[in-house]
Amino acid sequence: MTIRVQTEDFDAGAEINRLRLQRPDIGAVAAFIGQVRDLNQGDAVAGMTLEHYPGMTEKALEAIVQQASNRWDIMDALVIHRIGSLKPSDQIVLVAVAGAHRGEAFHACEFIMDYLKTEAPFWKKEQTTNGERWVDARASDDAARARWHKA
Amino acid sequence: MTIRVQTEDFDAGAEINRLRLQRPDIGAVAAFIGQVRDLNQGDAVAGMTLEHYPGMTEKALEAIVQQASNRWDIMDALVIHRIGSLKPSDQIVLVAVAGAHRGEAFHACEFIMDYLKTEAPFWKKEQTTNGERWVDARASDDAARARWHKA
Amino acid sequence: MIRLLYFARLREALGSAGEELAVAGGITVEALMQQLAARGGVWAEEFAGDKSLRAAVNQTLAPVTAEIRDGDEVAFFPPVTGG
Amino acid sequence: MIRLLYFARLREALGSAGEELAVAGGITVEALMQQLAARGGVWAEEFAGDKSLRAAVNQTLAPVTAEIRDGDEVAFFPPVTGG
Repeated sequence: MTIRVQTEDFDAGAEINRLRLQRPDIGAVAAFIGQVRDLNQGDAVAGMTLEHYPGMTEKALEAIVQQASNRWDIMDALVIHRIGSLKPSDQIVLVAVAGAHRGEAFHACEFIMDYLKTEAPFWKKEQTTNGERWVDARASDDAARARWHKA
Repeated sequence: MTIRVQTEDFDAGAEINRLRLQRPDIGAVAAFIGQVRDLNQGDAVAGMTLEHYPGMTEKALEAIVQQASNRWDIMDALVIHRIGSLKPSDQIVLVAVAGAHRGEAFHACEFIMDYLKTEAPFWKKEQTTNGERWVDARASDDAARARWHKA
Repeated sequence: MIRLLYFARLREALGSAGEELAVAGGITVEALMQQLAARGGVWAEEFAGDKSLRAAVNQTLAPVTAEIRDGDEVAFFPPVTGG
Repeated sequence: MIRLLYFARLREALGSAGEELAVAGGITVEALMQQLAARGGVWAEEFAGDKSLRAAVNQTLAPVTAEIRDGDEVAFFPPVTGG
């Protein structure tokens, strides 16, 4: 398991390659990249600042990946999340999961993202044409997370 | 939409970057990479040959991506599938889907993979320690595809 | 005349990648399979046996009830295993 | 003494990133919030209002019923918005 919280950008392709080439019995890698949109809730976004809770962030991400590992038969997982100042099209987060087959990798990857969105202590502050504002949590993110309780 | 069937390897990171940087309103990219496992059904796999049906392959992949586009609100999608001789850890397929939010991108990506596995005319022949053999279709792939009828 | 194509395990079993064939107008995929099976030997094994063959007409998956017209491209192959 | 931390919108509203505070042994998160709200002004607005604040005790999300012990690190923050 690899968890990194960093200011610098990351090379998603290199990270995915490192993950998938670790073991020759890996057959599937599911990955997700989140990036800054230039538009949110109808307003143009010029950039954003990502604040986090140092120490808790890493613990929360490790716990989330551990839960995914307990639930699905996966071989390794990677989470990289950026903090600090970001502009539109900048990468925010990479989650990648390797497994023998695709179903487990897909589900674990989506599970990690849904939990990261609702449990990992990051907060976005957007710079819009109407000034700065803290991004509100989305009800759809809570709903996405709640799905995993039923399964 | 980009569909490519090719003998050469691909740079998944570069392809994903090209996809995600096309539009500044893209917020999410879900991606899948399938690679050759060194083990299948208990036998060591030294390599495989991927045969396809030229012409139909491209048509089938386009139809699958079109179905995904009709069903989910996605911004673009990419499918690259290799043919010819491959060794363990070689990349076989890349599917990447870009959208505003992660749910749609994840679902469309998994849908495309499930349909590709059951409808795109590719066939794998493995070289194992017990000689060459055609890979059998997996019942779990039909089941994975059937899920999408219920939703 | 139609253009027939065989792929993967089927191609190897038949020892043929395809052929041109004259068929009756409006013949179904199923009737064509019976006609091919009537050749006997591996043809009977492959086209009359329980081999779960798939068919495509003009490069689109087709049910056995699909009708074939002059000039069509008809392909037979085992279940696909890409990805 | 416990270590208190405030993040994001809450940090800005309070004009404070955190503080050291002496609290009664065995106090719950909820009681601590009432104690902070009793300071009045923005503290009352943030800790007594319907702000859907989240709490973490020793860097783990905690319910308002969680008990706090001397030496704990207690953080309050709005719903998270990373990813």
